[in-house]
Amino acid sequence: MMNLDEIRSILELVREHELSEFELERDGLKIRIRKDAIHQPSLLMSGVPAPAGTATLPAPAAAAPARETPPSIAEPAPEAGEEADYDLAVVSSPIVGTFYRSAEPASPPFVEVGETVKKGQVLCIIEAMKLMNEIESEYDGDLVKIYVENGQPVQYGERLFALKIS
Amino acid sequence: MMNLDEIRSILELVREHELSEFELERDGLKIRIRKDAIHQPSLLMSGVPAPAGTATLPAPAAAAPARETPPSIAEPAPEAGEEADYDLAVVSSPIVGTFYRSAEPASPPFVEVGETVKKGQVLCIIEAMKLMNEIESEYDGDLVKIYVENGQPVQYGERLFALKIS
Amino acid sequence: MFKKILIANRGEIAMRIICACRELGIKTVAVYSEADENSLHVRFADEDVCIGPARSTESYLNVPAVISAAEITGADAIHPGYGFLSESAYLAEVCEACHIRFVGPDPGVIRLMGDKARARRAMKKAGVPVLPGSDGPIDNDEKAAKIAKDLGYPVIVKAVAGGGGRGMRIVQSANELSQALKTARREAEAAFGVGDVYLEKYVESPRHIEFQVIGDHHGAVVHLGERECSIQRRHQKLLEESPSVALTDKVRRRMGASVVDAAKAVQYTNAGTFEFLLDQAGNFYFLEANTRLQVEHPVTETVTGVDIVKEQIRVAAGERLSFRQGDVAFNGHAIECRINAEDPDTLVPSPGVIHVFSVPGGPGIRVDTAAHSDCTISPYYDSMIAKIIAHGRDRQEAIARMRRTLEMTVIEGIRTTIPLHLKILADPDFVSGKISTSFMNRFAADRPNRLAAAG
Amino acid sequence: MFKKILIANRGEIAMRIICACRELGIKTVAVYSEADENSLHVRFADEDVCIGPARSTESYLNVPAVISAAEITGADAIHPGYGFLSESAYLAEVCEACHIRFVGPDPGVIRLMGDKARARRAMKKAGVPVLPGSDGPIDNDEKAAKIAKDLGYPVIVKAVAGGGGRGMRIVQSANELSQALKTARREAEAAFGVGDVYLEKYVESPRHIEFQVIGDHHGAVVHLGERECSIQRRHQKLLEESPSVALTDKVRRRMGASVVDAAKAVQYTNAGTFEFLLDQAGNFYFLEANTRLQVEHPVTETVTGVDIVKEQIRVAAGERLSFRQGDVAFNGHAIECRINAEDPDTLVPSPGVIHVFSVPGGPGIRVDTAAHSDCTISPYYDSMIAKIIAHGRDRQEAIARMRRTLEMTVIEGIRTTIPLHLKILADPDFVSGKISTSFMNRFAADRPNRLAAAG
Repeated sequence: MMNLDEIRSILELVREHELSEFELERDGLKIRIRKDAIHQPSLLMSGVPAPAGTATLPAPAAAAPARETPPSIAEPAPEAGEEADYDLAVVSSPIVGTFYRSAEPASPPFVEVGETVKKGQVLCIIEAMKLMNEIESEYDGDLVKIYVENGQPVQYGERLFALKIS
Repeated sequence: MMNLDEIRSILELVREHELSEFELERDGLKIRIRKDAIHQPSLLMSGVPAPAGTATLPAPAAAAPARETPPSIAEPAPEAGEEADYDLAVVSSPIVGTFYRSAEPASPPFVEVGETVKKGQVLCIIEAMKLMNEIESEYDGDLVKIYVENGQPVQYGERLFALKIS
Repeated sequence: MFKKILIANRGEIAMRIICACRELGIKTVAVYSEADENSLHVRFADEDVCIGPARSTESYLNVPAVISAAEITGADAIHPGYGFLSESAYLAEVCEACHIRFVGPDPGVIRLMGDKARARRAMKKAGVPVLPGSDGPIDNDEKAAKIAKDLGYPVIVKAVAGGGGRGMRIVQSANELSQALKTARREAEAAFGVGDVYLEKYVESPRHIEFQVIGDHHGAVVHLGERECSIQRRHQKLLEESPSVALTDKVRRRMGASVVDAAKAVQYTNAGTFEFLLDQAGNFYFLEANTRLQVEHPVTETVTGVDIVKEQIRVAAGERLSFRQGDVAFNGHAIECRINAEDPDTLVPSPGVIHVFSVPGGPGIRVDTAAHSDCTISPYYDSMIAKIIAHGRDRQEAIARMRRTLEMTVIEGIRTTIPLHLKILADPDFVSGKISTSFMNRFAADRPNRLAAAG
Repeated sequence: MFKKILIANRGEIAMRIICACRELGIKTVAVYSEADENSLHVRFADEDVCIGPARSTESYLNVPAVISAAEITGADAIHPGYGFLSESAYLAEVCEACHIRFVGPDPGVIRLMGDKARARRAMKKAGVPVLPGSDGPIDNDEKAAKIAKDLGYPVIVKAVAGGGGRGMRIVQSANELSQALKTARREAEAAFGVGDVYLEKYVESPRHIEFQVIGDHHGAVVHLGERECSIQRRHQKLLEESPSVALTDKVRRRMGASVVDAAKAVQYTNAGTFEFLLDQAGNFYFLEANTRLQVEHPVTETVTGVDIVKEQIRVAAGERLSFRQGDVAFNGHAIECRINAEDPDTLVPSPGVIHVFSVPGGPGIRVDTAAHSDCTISPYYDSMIAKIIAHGRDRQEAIARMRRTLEMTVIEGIRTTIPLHLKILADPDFVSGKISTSFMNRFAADRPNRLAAAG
């Protein structure tokens, strides 16, 4: 596994050599760095919402950094300001639909932040075409974050939960 | 398995060889490097003649390396395989027209390669709109090259003579 | 009128539908696979929903994902474009059940026309000439031999569920028949999951002529003239034009009226195309009907001035057609070239990054594309990256405009079919209008060892 | 027909002329300044000649260089485009002397129309209504005061050699007159080298309407209808359309016939434009004639289907016009937006490198440009980088198409006037056709402190 120091060294090299792209893949690891050092970041490539349109759904680039390896569990990039000295897993939505934290409006949520969940435990429901799809955890761990509000629409690959893997 | 030193060595090679892209894949490993150091040469930018058209005049990019500082005397870049340990000056055409090496068809040329010329001496005539324009040398020196054949059309800034400045 | 349309497609046709919606003041929802995250249709739709991974069976062909995307965004209609789910009676039915309007004909009509044998019978009943052939699937070789003999060789074996040349075999004589039936059934089974095949009279070097129709939900059906699509390679259209030089005004009116009658007979609504073979004696035979927008719709839009996509949306919303047959006038000549990301010689797809994309415009040139400089042509989908449509006062002017446009088009980073199009446009037979579906054979014949050499 | 045409211009209009020549099978010669070495017109011409440094007086305006370039390449005609030498009677004369055909009217006609006062007199004589005014330059203030009084204030002082708003002053009352004459003379002297000015009745909030004509060397002159160019800023046209909502068919026919008569009276050949003011009472007054191709010719091409540039070349070669007045039909509505490399608010030119250039096409959209991704917009020349022309069945459709095209156009690296165009297209008065040459004032008035704040 690559550690932060190694990443830092690679970033130094990228800067030093004025690279615009760097990609390294080896078993279980993939790193991809892209810099638009010279070119101004192009609107055509960056997926920035069009000035004329207004996205009611979160922009995919911003909302789903774990998009590269959906549909289920992926290693998230450590976020700025967050400690990342433990292994995190992100549960992403395998389908398009509406996210529900409980089986029925009146019922309590399947899970809450801080709870320990077991592999196979139902985390939420995604409703698609009137069907209720139960989304199960693929890991044992502690639930550290819920990204989506109850009743909110989710896209394919959108992240739902973060788990600290035990 | 690749370590940082190996990556560093590869990056050195990329720099040394002025590569814009480098990709290496072998079992379990993939590395990809991309540099946009300047712009990648694009046909739209490079002035390569259009495939459909045929230029009867020499392509300006190829024919006139001294184009940057016309209209008269410029220092040429040393050409591959040429010694350049003395000062060269290139006389370029200040106007569009037809190049003549002598005042009349029957007369001898104004100058020949190997001759020493004086500042103000007439080197050739450029005919434009039926007018004969005498082109004078701005330097004292030895004529080392005549780029254009007698009777050939010349563009603005096209190089005519090279002088070894005395 | 609709407030929000979900576009269940990608690429240039998704852009085309966004254009139509913007002109009508309708909001749009783009759906996309992970491979298309940076596509223009995602950028320019008002909303966007990722519906699955790159593989189209899990994204663009995924009916539950498309319907869910429509539901979570509150879209009140779905435009399927062409390809993908555009001729899915199932999607049309689910839309009905979910109270989402499907921009296309009713599911029953899609199903009818999707079954080649039933479509043939329906057209025959409506008085449209069809190719002589077996009136339905053929299940035994003896019966096949008798029918083939009655039709007279050559005959063609075709898959009932067919398209794109698969499950199709030309049979020159009786002793080839049994083998051909076997192969065609196997191909059809593999390609469409249904092995049924039928027999038809085979027409040598015919022209492919198709009529564009559009109908509303108030019983009006209008035709927008024909398109000639004889320039095909492996049953894929390369270049289309309108009008066809093979049709006189009189024949156009007669054929058009016959198509309109047939469309009315099956209660056709929305846009559709009726394809015909025109044999060398001038006889027309119905081939099949496509219950969707066609790739080549721009040539018809160009000569008629009718915006077919906007009209589709209007009639789907229940509006009456904005024009009558008498209002349709044909103005000049239009040619479309499909620019594919393919090696023009080996025909091998050429996906990759387009570094430079510059298509000159000028008079009479329309460009439909979702490509641009620094875009990526994905290997997952159709290789068509742009459609260039040239309009001229006459065919000669349209050809000249297409030629100079292709000559001045710069697409770098991938290979395209532009050199092949330039060969076609320079061909004396093409220029004089002497074309048929065998036209492209000459370019293959020029290189007899092409595949061998490449292999 | 010509074998080779030299194009004495650059940018989109050089590309436009290359398109026309390629369609006609004529070889082309591009001339270029050192600043334009990598331009598309150089790339796509068959030959190219560098004629001087970046400054246009030493290159594109350099008659000896242009003529020499034609001679060394053996070009048999010169197309001047618009701007630069396009209205140079001198170039036309030198061409005549050198037996090179000038694609434009005869030098005498260019000279006549270039002198505003003489042009006015010629038009008046031919029965075309002109604005009441002094019948020639005014040399003393007393005479001016008398004429102004007769005309009734407001009046306008104009440079005889004028254009582009220079040497022009509106005078609201008698006590301002003397000062206005002085200023206008000084401006005219500085701008054109000739200080002569004349007086005209000033029309408040008129429409700018112009008629396109084309004549051959066999006495035929045909008009191609009008263009409305009222959307101007500092006397520079921003957006043009055809037809004008202010003209009925009857008025169009009457005006067109009157323009054709006047053009015949001065033995006009090749393409030309007769500009008029239309006052609020519906009266037309001749303003001036432009003896060249106009920037905005595409809107006329779009609604008539006539390729004006090819027609120019044909008649210059001595051919007869390929159509008669009765053949000219007007089809739908066209709008052109000039996309300039300028800050849309401060109006300051914005040269530089365009990193991304992507103009979506789709139905009804024509793009004339020499720009592309990674091209450089030079500070030396005109700031117009592209013309987008939208065609629709009616004005509403043309506006909707222009809007969605501009909304989806991506030009990065420089600033453009697209946001300003979008404001115009969204303006209720513009949409309802209530426009005049004062229309753009509202956008300046919206920002009273704009320049102060920017300064």
